[in-house]
Amino acid sequence: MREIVKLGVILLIICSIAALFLGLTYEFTIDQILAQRKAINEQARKEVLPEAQEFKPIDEDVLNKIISENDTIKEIYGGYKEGNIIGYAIKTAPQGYGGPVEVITGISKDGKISGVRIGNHLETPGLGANATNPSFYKQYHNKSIDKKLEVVKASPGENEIQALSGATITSDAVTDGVNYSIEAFKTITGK
Amino acid sequence: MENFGIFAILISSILVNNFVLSRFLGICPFLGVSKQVETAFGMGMAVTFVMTLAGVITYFVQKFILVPLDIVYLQWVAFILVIASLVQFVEIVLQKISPTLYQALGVFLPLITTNCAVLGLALLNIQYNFNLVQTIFHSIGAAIGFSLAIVLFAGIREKLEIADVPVPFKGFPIALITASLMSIAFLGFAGLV
Amino acid sequence: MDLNNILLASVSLGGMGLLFGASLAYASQKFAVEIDPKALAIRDVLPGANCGACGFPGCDGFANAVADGRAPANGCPVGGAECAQKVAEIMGVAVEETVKKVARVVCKGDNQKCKEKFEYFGIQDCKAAAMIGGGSKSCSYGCLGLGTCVKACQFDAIEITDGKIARIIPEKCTACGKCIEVCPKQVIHFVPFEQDVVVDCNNEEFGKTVKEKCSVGCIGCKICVKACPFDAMEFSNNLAKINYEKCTNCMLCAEKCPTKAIYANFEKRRKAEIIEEDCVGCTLCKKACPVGAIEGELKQKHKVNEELCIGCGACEQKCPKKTIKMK
Amino acid sequence: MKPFKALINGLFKENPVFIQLLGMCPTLAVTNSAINGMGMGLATTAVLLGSNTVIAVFRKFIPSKIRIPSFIVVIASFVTIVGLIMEGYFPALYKSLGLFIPLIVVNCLILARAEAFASKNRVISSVADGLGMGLGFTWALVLLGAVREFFGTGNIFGINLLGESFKPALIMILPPGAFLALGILLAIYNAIKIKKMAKA
Repeated sequence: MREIVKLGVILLIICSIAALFLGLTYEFTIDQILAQRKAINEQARKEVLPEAQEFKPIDEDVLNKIISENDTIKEIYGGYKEGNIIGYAIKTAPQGYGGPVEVITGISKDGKISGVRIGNHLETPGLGANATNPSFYKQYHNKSIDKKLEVVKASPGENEIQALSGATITSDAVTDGVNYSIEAFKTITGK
Repeated sequence: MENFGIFAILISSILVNNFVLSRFLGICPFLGVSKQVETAFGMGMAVTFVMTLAGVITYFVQKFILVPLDIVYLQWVAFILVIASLVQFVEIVLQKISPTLYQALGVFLPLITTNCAVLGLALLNIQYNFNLVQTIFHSIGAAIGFSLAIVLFAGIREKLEIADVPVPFKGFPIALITASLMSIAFLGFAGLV
Repeated sequence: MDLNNILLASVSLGGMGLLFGASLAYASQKFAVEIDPKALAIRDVLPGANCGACGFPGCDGFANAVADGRAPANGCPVGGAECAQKVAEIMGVAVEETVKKVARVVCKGDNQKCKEKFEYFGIQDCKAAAMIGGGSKSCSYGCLGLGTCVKACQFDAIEITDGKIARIIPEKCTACGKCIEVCPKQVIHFVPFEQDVVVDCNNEEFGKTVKEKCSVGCIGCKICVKACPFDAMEFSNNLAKINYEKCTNCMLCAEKCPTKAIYANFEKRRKAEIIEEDCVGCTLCKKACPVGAIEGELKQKHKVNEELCIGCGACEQKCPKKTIKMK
Repeated sequence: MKPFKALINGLFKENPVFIQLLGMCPTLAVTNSAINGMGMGLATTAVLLGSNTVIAVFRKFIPSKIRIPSFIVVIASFVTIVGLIMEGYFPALYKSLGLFIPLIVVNCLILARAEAFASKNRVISSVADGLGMGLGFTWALVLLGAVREFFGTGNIFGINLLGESFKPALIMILPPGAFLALGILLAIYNAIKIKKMAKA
């Protein structure tokens, strides 16, 4: 019986000391970590909607209504400059080749795509992962939101995107993401 | 992954992202224990037994201890404590209940504690925030994937013993190259699910 | 820095630690399997070569077997006498003395003495060579000298002489029997360590056929069988074989053998010596001596003729006064 | 074992990756670029140093029955500390190493060193051994990372060496490339060793 207690207590001591140390480090680093996480999200939104100074999420029920229609939509933030809204940053997660691909689309009030960024993804390095190169996502800039965007193999026209070589599934996924954002944008602004 | 059905989870964990050949989890026992097919099979069974148990227990630890008490940063320590104690517990019980099975698996059990696949599985279950049923099937699938890879690999390595391999390649180098060929084969499953 | 979060953490993890530590200790007690302490003690004493010569799967298998009484204390040939002694002490059982054995290649037909049937350029391995018409040697019973036994021997006690014949170094041999298993010709047999007279031939053919093949082969003439005063020489299918219990290393057979097939280490031949004071002249030793090497009359001191004496020890056993010493 | 000897031992003679083949999971998974390799190597070294020290200090008090759980708790807490710091101050590296930071806990190398060395030797030599093994692990990972990155994308540490003409072999960044690269590196390592043995 004594053996059981002895071993139990030793392990208790070791674990609680370990937990104490972890707690302390956690306290020191937690605010830094939260700031980092916020910064990453914030930074993506800033890139897609450059003019906006600060972002506020749109009200709950509108967001839930949109998500209920299309569950690839994840977040929608309104971009404000000197108090009034100048556009929206919409995060979607369409299904790519290796898994969900986070696509953040910025659409300005005057109905133009102000920027597109790719967030976390599991695409194959060297193929799908090339979607994160500016040469690909810059194509969406200043495209109008009147017509749906199409993916073409070569010589893209007005509303067409040049597909990534060897990664058509990823290119389609990103384009779907942008199209969903456009629809969401239209439902919010009632265009 | 979280809205996958059971069948999809099984296929994905056995074939598509096989724990050994594409996620690189559990390579140490994969290289160390795969000299003969029976030992590899023994290792596979031991790992299946422990992984399934570990998957379920860590699910409950996460759900009822870590999250409610908001100490999620203790996740890694708690999980590995569970796994290490579980393995040692299984070893003691097995030694008493069936010495023959212990004789066959016994030597692999301590190896499993340091097996990245078990902790990797527990963490992936949380990352994909599976519910209980999905967790169980993901654990079983991952373990079967591991066993499948290690048994196939052992079969090939037995043939390798009698092939005349250039001297510097003897032993692990040729084994690694074989593993890379197998990994290419498993790449073929990518995008299946 | 809310302290209670940290306290909560250490309490919960500590609790889990306590739970697991206690359950592990409880399990190890409840499910304790008594490993026989004797088996562990025996295991440390064994040489640990896991060679399997004792017939059990490695030293652990043998140690457990001895602990359960399924195996004799001296079952480990590699460990030899002193290991058997230690094991016996652990088991608290008396160990009967075993004669130390060593393996020996019973063949003298190297490439000068034994003709070759053909030039062999195949794989340098006796098993492979033996498959091709029984090997390159004309005598199909002889040692091919390609070193399979050398590779099999863990204690590197076997070497290939320049006459392309395997030779086992008695001092290094631990009688584990691995070479005997691998030799395709079964030309390696166990021989007591002290034995100085061995029939170094494995050929079971007769007379002329042996002569054509090998100049030092046993032609089955049975001269040695007749010559042996202690009838220690057994004879079966044209091949003489010494019965090592009866043999007294008198080396008579080696002298008589026409083809010198019997190896005898003549320097080590013993000589009888009668200590003058105690001899009462009872002439028992003179009658017992097979070669009549003892002179002396009744009631006089007897003397041993050194040249004739073959060191067989027969007189030493017969002498009532125990005054004869072998030197 | 004298501390300095333990240090050199870890770096070359008993290099954890090339000789002992320990810590294979992170070695293969994370070395698709030299920077990742270095990041993982240094993180592992930090944890190795910490755990070897603590285990060497407390080796007398830990009963052998619960030896493995207590070692693992110590290692896991060091890994968590490193993980928290890394997530806070090196987010880019943290994202690229991803799942493999917690897997330092079950990295066979650390538990092996803890069990084989730290629980039997004094603190100073344990620290030296931890440092030696850690640095040995790091340079092996950086080498493997560089090789894979070079063939896979044509650049090392992100600097493009071969310009546009070079069509990179994508396979080298994918899982099969990892096995292949390590297999060939091991073969080269063996060949050098054999040549050195033949000369000596």
